[in-house]
Amino acid sequence: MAKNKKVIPLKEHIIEFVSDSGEGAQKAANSFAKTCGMMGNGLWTIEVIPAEIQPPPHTTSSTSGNRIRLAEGKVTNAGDLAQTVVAFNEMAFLSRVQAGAVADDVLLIIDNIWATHDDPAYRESYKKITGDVKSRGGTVIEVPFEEETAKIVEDSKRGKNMFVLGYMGYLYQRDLNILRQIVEEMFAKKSKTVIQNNIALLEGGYTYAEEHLDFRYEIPSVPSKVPMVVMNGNTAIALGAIAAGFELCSMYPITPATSASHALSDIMEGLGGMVHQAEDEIAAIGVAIGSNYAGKPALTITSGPGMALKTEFQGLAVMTETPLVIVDVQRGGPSTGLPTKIEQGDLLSSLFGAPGDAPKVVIAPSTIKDCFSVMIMARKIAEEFRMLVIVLTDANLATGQQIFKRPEFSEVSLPPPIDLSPVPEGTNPFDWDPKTGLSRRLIPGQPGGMCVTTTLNHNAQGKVTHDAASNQRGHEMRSRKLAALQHTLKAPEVYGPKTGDLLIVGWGSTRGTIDEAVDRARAEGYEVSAVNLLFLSPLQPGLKKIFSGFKKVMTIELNYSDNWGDPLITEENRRYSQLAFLLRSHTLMDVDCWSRVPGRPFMPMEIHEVIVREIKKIKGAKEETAKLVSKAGGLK
Amino acid sequence: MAKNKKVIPLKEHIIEFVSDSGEGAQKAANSFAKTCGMMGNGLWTIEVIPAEIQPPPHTTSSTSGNRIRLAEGKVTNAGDLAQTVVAFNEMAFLSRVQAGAVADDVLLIIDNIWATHDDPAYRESYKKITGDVKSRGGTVIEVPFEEETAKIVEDSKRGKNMFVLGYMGYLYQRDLNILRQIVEEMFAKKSKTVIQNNIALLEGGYTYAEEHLDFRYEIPSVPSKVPMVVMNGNTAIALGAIAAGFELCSMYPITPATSASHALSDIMEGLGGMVHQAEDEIAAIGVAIGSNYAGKPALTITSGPGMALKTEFQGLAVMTETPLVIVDVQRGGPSTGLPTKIEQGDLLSSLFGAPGDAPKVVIAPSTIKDCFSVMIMARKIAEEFRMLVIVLTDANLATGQQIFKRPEFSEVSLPPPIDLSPVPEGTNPFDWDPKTGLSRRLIPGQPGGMCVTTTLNHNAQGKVTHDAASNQRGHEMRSRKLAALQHTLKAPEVYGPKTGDLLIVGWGSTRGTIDEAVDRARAEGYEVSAVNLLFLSPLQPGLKKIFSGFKKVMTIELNYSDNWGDPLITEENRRYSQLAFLLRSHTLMDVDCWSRVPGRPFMPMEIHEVIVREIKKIKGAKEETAKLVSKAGGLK
Amino acid sequence: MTVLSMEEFLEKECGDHNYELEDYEAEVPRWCKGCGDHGVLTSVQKLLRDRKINPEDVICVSGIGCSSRFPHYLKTYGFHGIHGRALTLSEGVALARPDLHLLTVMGDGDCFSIGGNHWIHALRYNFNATVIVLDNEIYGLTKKQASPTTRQGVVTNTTPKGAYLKSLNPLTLMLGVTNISFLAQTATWLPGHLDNTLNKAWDHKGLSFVRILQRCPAYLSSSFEATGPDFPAVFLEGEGGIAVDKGMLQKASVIQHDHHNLLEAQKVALTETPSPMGLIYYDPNVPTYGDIRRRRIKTLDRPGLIAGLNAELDKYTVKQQHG
Amino acid sequence: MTVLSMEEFLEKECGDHNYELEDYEAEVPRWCKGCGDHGVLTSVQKLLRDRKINPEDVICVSGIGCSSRFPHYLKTYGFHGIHGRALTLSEGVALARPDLHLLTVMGDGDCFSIGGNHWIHALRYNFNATVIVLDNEIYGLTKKQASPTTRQGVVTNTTPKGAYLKSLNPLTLMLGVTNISFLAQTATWLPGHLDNTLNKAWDHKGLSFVRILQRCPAYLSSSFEATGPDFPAVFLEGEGGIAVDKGMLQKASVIQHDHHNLLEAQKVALTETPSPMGLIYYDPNVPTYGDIRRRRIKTLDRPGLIAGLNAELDKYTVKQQHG
Ligand SMILES: Cc1ncc(C[n+]2csc(CCOP(=O)(O)OP(=O)(O)O)c2C)c(N)n1
Ligand SMILES: Cc1ncc(C[n+]2csc(CCOP(=O)(O)OP(=O)(O)O)c2C)c(N)n1
Ligand code: SF4
Ligand code: SF4
Ligand SMILES: [Mg+2]
Ligand SMILES: [Mg+2]
Repeated sequence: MAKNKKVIPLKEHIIEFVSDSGEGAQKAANSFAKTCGMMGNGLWTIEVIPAEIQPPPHTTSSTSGNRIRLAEGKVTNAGDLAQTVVAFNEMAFLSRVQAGAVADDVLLIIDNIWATHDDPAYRESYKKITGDVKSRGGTVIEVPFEEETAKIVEDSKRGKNMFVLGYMGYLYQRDLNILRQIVEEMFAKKSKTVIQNNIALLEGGYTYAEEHLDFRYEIPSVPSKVPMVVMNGNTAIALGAIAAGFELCSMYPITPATSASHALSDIMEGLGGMVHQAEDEIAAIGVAIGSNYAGKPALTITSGPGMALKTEFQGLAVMTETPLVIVDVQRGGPSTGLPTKIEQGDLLSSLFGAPGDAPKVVIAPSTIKDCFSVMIMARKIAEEFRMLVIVLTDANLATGQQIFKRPEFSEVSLPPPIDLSPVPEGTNPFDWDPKTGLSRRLIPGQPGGMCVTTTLNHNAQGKVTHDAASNQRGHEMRSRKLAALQHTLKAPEVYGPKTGDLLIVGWGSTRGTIDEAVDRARAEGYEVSAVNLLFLSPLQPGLKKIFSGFKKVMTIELNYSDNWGDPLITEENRRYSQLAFLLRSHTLMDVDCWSRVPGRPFMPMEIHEVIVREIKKIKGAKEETAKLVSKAGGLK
Repeated sequence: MAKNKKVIPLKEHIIEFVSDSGEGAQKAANSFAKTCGMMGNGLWTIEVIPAEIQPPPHTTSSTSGNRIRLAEGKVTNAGDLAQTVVAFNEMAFLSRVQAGAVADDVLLIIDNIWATHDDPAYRESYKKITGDVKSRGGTVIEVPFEEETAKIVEDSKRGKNMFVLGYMGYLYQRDLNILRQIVEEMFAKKSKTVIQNNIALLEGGYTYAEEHLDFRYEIPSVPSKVPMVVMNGNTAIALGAIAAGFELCSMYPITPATSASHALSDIMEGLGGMVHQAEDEIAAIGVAIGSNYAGKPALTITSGPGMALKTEFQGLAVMTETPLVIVDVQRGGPSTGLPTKIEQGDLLSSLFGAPGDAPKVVIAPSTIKDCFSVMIMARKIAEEFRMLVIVLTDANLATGQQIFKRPEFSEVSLPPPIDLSPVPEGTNPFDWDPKTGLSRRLIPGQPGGMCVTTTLNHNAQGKVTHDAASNQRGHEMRSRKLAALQHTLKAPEVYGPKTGDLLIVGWGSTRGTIDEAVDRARAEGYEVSAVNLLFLSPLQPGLKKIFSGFKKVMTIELNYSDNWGDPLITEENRRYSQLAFLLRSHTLMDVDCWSRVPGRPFMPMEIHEVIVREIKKIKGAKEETAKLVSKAGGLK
Repeated sequence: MTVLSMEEFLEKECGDHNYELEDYEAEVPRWCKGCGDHGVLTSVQKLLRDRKINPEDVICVSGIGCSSRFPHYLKTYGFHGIHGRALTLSEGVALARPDLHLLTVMGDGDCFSIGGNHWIHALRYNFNATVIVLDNEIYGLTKKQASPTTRQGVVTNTTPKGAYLKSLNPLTLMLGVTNISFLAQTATWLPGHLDNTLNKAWDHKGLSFVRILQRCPAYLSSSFEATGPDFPAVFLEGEGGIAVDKGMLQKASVIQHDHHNLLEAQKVALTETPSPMGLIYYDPNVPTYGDIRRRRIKTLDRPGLIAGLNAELDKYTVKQQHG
Repeated sequence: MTVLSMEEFLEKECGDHNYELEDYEAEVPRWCKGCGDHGVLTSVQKLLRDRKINPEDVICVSGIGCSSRFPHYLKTYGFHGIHGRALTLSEGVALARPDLHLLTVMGDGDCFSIGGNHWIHALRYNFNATVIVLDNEIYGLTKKQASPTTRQGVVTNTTPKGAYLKSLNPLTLMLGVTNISFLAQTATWLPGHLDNTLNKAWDHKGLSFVRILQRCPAYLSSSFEATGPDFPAVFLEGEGGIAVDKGMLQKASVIQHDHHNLLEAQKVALTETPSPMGLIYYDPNVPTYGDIRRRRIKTLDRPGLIAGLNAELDKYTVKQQHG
């Protein structure tokens, strides 16, 4: 059969592996992805995880797995609808359909053990759901995964995933040697028998596919000449923190930030630092500030509810001008909200959370690669400007994996060693440069530098003052630093031409998706460009100029806004999405927004649809006007 | 001498009583003010308090006292420069000069004991400071307050203030009977001798003045026919809270909010409720929410750092739609900042403090009288809309005293009694009206209503849901309520004509000062009007329309903004004051701002100056344009 | 308030409601198979049924964690709050509604780590509530980080080379808090004892604190290694204490303990192996915060309140003298 | 780092600095006349002078309150933080800079009320610091509200009819916290004893907690009514404990106490009248958090760090197979 097999060439494909939580679809998918990476493909993976600890098995809420977007070239987001789904049961597949993640013409590869299961309910739902696929135009390939697994090992529940890996490896023409190597590495710490069994399963699946499939996919790959890495955003944050010279990560567990701390816990002690799990988020930030104050770079990592608890200490960092980096891995809010899911809901609370005037820097990396390098930049800004820097990532960056050029760094990424040299007595602890607000920190232990750092209003000597002039002065100096930083920034780059009908403005992890949608729309002739803002505070220069090149400017964000047309919503009460709100104030231009809170990344096709609709509206309005004008002309 | 005395008629006067902390100038001033109130004068008083517990005596940082602005008619703010200062020592007076609070032609009445004091430093500074007054054009009346007091009572330190009261009573033609009555009331709980001594001192001061002064002031008064009250804003908040039906005030001490809780502590148990001092601010809000959830109206009162700690629970209140009122008595920030002083720095943190999208109501009373009634409104909105309502007052309202019409209230101000009637089983805990987002709360104890209130995303049944549609729905419903409330609001009233050169927009306690400055400027022919916003979220309708009646719109706020002309500040990086920032986004109009953080209320003359300067700029620009136009015309 | 028919009234007020277990069952619990939380839920449901408590008269408040999902599975009123703050919400409920039964459920991280301040102060307030901590010695919901009660050396995701510190003994800490009135310990693998303990706690007026050692097979199957009879435990027996059913006696031995004696209690609490099970400390005479406060509050009808407030306003009223 | 001349070097490293008291004096303290805080400041300054400690080698961290103004008056490095959080900042300092001396100063509200969670966890971490609470049994800075240690019945601005609860005994609570290593009590009106206590605390490696009963004449002149000799106190004497100077003996009697015995300590701590003064509990063998953590940390130079990080990156590197 292997001989006259049809080979279907593809530029890219979106493949999902789904099972009940605990059945190992995720492991299979990750191995598959790693293989793709090693073969030189472009790659983006995202996790499909149940929102609960132990949802009932064989239900839609139990689905666990991975989506892999696999391509010939670079991939910047998780893409649209899944084209292939390999499912361990039909409910896992159904959950993906319900999430709107699956193409109508999907290829569903499914374990057919349920077709003949003892439980009539399972038989029924299996029949119904596979039937529905076909009637929507999809294809169903039934594979006796569990049965075949049982032929190879005793516990068919635990080994199934490796069989599936082999099967999919064959289908997508993955290199069997690489697959073997990865499986071996994965089980490296286990016994020989375990390794052998799993290799046997892998090969079993591969062979089974070879024997039963009459087609294979082919996705070419161009192995890169420079070293590449595959990792998720939280790992990139963790490694970036080390490259930046942080010696302490002080944290309290919270999803989806915790895995960054796990990554650091695994390696930091071996690299001269440590992770401190504090008793709560308030303590976590307090410890980090204490360490920074004393001269050792420390950061804290958290998510929404933790950010809320850190509010008071943020004010302290601002007032005392103690350098501090906070990473906020955004999740769905408000309150506990959707703890495992993505949202970009913390922009305004990062900017304005702390009472009083508390100027700070807010930056948002837009790719997993950026997560690494942004940490170096964040530490440097924090220390040079004696400021609080908030790094906003999100659940999508946190758990998504991308393949990218291995980051480079060197000693210049690291902070200078602690300076304990004596200072002339009377040196001021806040020796503000009146133009920039910058001043040099005194580090405890420096002879002659003894001074108090206080959260009360104070003068350059660090002494408490209550008079109007000194309070005004302190505020000015803290604010001025933001202006000074802003002067060092460049205008953001426009993705696409600098003029056109529509400009989409985004921030953070939506970048890849927006750019892809823009590409598609432009290919269809729509005049649309995009801009992604790395700096949210201060805003980069040149925005107004960029915006004025377009007939319409709108943000696309993964947070809430009232929609035009919603009941009661008018020009006067519409609540805009967070960046749009900011940009309206900043530019006084009528920046519109389209935003949603689906708890998952956007798909390029959704954004494409918005682009097309908006441009049609613009064109329509123009035609309307043109009509009116010609009418008016006709009347003359 | 009493016969041929000059009587100087006045419309109003600003009088300050200052002493070292602990010497009782404040008591004398308050009695003086009360007398004025009883005689039917308009009145505004503010406290002058040292920022520290025990500053060294006879220094500028030890000043304690009161400013009284006394007038024939209504007074809405603390006014400009003090015209009379009665000082127990010269340093107390100096501190007021340094604060920029004293007129050059001030009448200084001062204890001359320092002129001949043993300590040459005191003699020196007394001579210098009183000399300076004269050289600036002021008048100094030296009175041996302490010496005279010693003639009447043994402990001249403790009784001096009553002697001063008598003296000032004579000078301002206060009714001696009323003065006596007030002194008696003040010492009502003390022994007879104490009362007699103090009356003797009062009369001693009065007589001394009669014998030594060759002039008196006369400020007519028009006793009101309706009952009037004199109180400060924190007392008004406290009494308003009771009128609103709150049964629990759950708080943690913090300046300048605490005195409201003290007032409640004194009376609440006697009125069926209680004040609970929690272990921290987080607990304080948690207890209040627990009580509201269970059906008993509760509020929490705090200030900046406490607000910061309440951030996470604010998100909970929004997500669970539990009614809650928070009173934030704003003080100088960020962080500990200027804890005893005024600032309007918490507007944006109130609006945006909680991570995620957390729509809430923010209102700011602008007068002490409003502090009372706003509490009733706040509770009603909180319960009807199931929303978090933040009431923003400030240190100026908190400690300032005003005379105003005694508030009226009745049973309709109170909440309906707890409804524990059975509900049909299956009644939804979030039975959102899709148009308004409103729903009826179920109260624990209602048979058939058992349900879970959760901070996770949930559907109408209160069940946890993770899907995109339900998350979008929840957000919509919570946001929609704000739109529904906005539709019930009216446009704010414009103080002055609806068109002109300049419109000043303010919020909170600056209202009286701004209006007075506007009156003055208008009297001089400047076309300026003012608007004060009670609602900051949602914003009242009609703002854009109102603004478009003016050539320029600017806010005046007691918070920080970068100034035009400051180093490095450009159009692109200027940080606007908080309301201006909001209004720019809301209206897309070029709303400018003038704001400062002096830690004290503005004076009408300061705002007047800003108005005049701005209008001159506008006119200048016009003339410029006119010149250019005519020039251009000339060239043609 | 709706007027009830006489029949309904009798049923509600005087009738012996015979509730079934399922009357207290909401959705199917989503805890892992073998998770100790299941048994505690059942035990609470049995208690409510046996005592014929109206479901609407119970409020179950929790924080965030696996354990804090409790209210979702109990068909009473429930408040699933935020991490570490369950006791603050509970206190508000207790102050507002002494007519209702209050059950507070927390995890070890929830109560002993982030919630520590409210924990010690709640004990001191001694407000009326049954408070249980499901102590699995680990963070469950966030997937295996160290909690204060995680034993030294245990590998977790934040302590990959083993937890750094000796685990916190919450019992000795609580016994140091002024006003503690009820402290008991039991375990999820001692179902009979668990029932008896919860019943004793429910009867106490004041804050009855029950630490329940709870197995978390998902993340710390090793923690109470020898589940059941082999776990090193010792039952405390004392007059008016928690009954030890005969069947239990196979699981551990029994010692006599005077739960009214604080220093005795300290001594017992200090011993972690074997773990003391039963009533550790008990003082029914500590007044509750609610009682202390309510005793001082004047009861007023609405006109009374308005009159009272007017009297207060009188104090600030200036009677202007027309002269 | 500036290179020091040999002279400077010798002076700094080996020289016997003879500091004067004023070398540790910053601005004039702004506490009330008669406030107990003054004496504590002097005692600390004397300690630093007697031990010839370089002012730059001391960090004094505080929260917010009258007591927390301490760093402003001490000429060392100081961090005047936010209310209730001094111990968190201190812990960061302790982890970062074991080479410096760390003194943490808090008020009773600061530490026992809002700071309660950090308080218990700091004791458990046992990081290296001298921690003092200036316990005046009242909120001073905010002008007389009840603190947890305010005695029942005391009239304050939030308890105008008297504080509601029995006051919290911080000593018994602390003795319940696992890993407590040093607990002592003294009072501002026992200056000699105060000096001895601070010296003993300073010598301890780990968290030495000293509760100092402090008079607040402004708001609670009554609290330690019979200031001085009449205040009902009892000195604890034990081997290696805090010396009781002869002069002190007129002020109170002495009892023998074994400060190594936790249950003995509990018993002593429970007695509030007379107040135990001296070393209540002491265990020099509890490891400090810093030591535990640092022991596991690999020391690396910069190239070593970069190499190590590259090795980590290797794990994520896909060696693309050019096939
Ligand atoms: C403020 C805040 N911090 C952190 C979290 C994340 N979080 C959720 S549950 C949990 C701990 C769970 O452990 P535990 O309290 O022991 O309960 P268990 O799951 O073991 O029952 C944490 C840290 C959160 N939701 N909110
Ligand atoms: C978060 C926060 N809450 C409240 C306050 C107000 N506050 C300042 S000091 C203090 C308590 C002071 O009492 P204590 O800690 O006993 O110190 P003392 O003044 O008595 O020395 C309070 C409540 C604050 N500054 N910050
Ligand atoms: S993770 Fe542990 S505590 Fe949570 S449900 Fe599973 S077994 Fe129970
Ligand atoms: S108020 Fe009390 S604690 Fe504060 S400085 Fe004065 S005496 Fe000391
Ligand atoms: Mg747990
Ligand atoms: Mg105190």
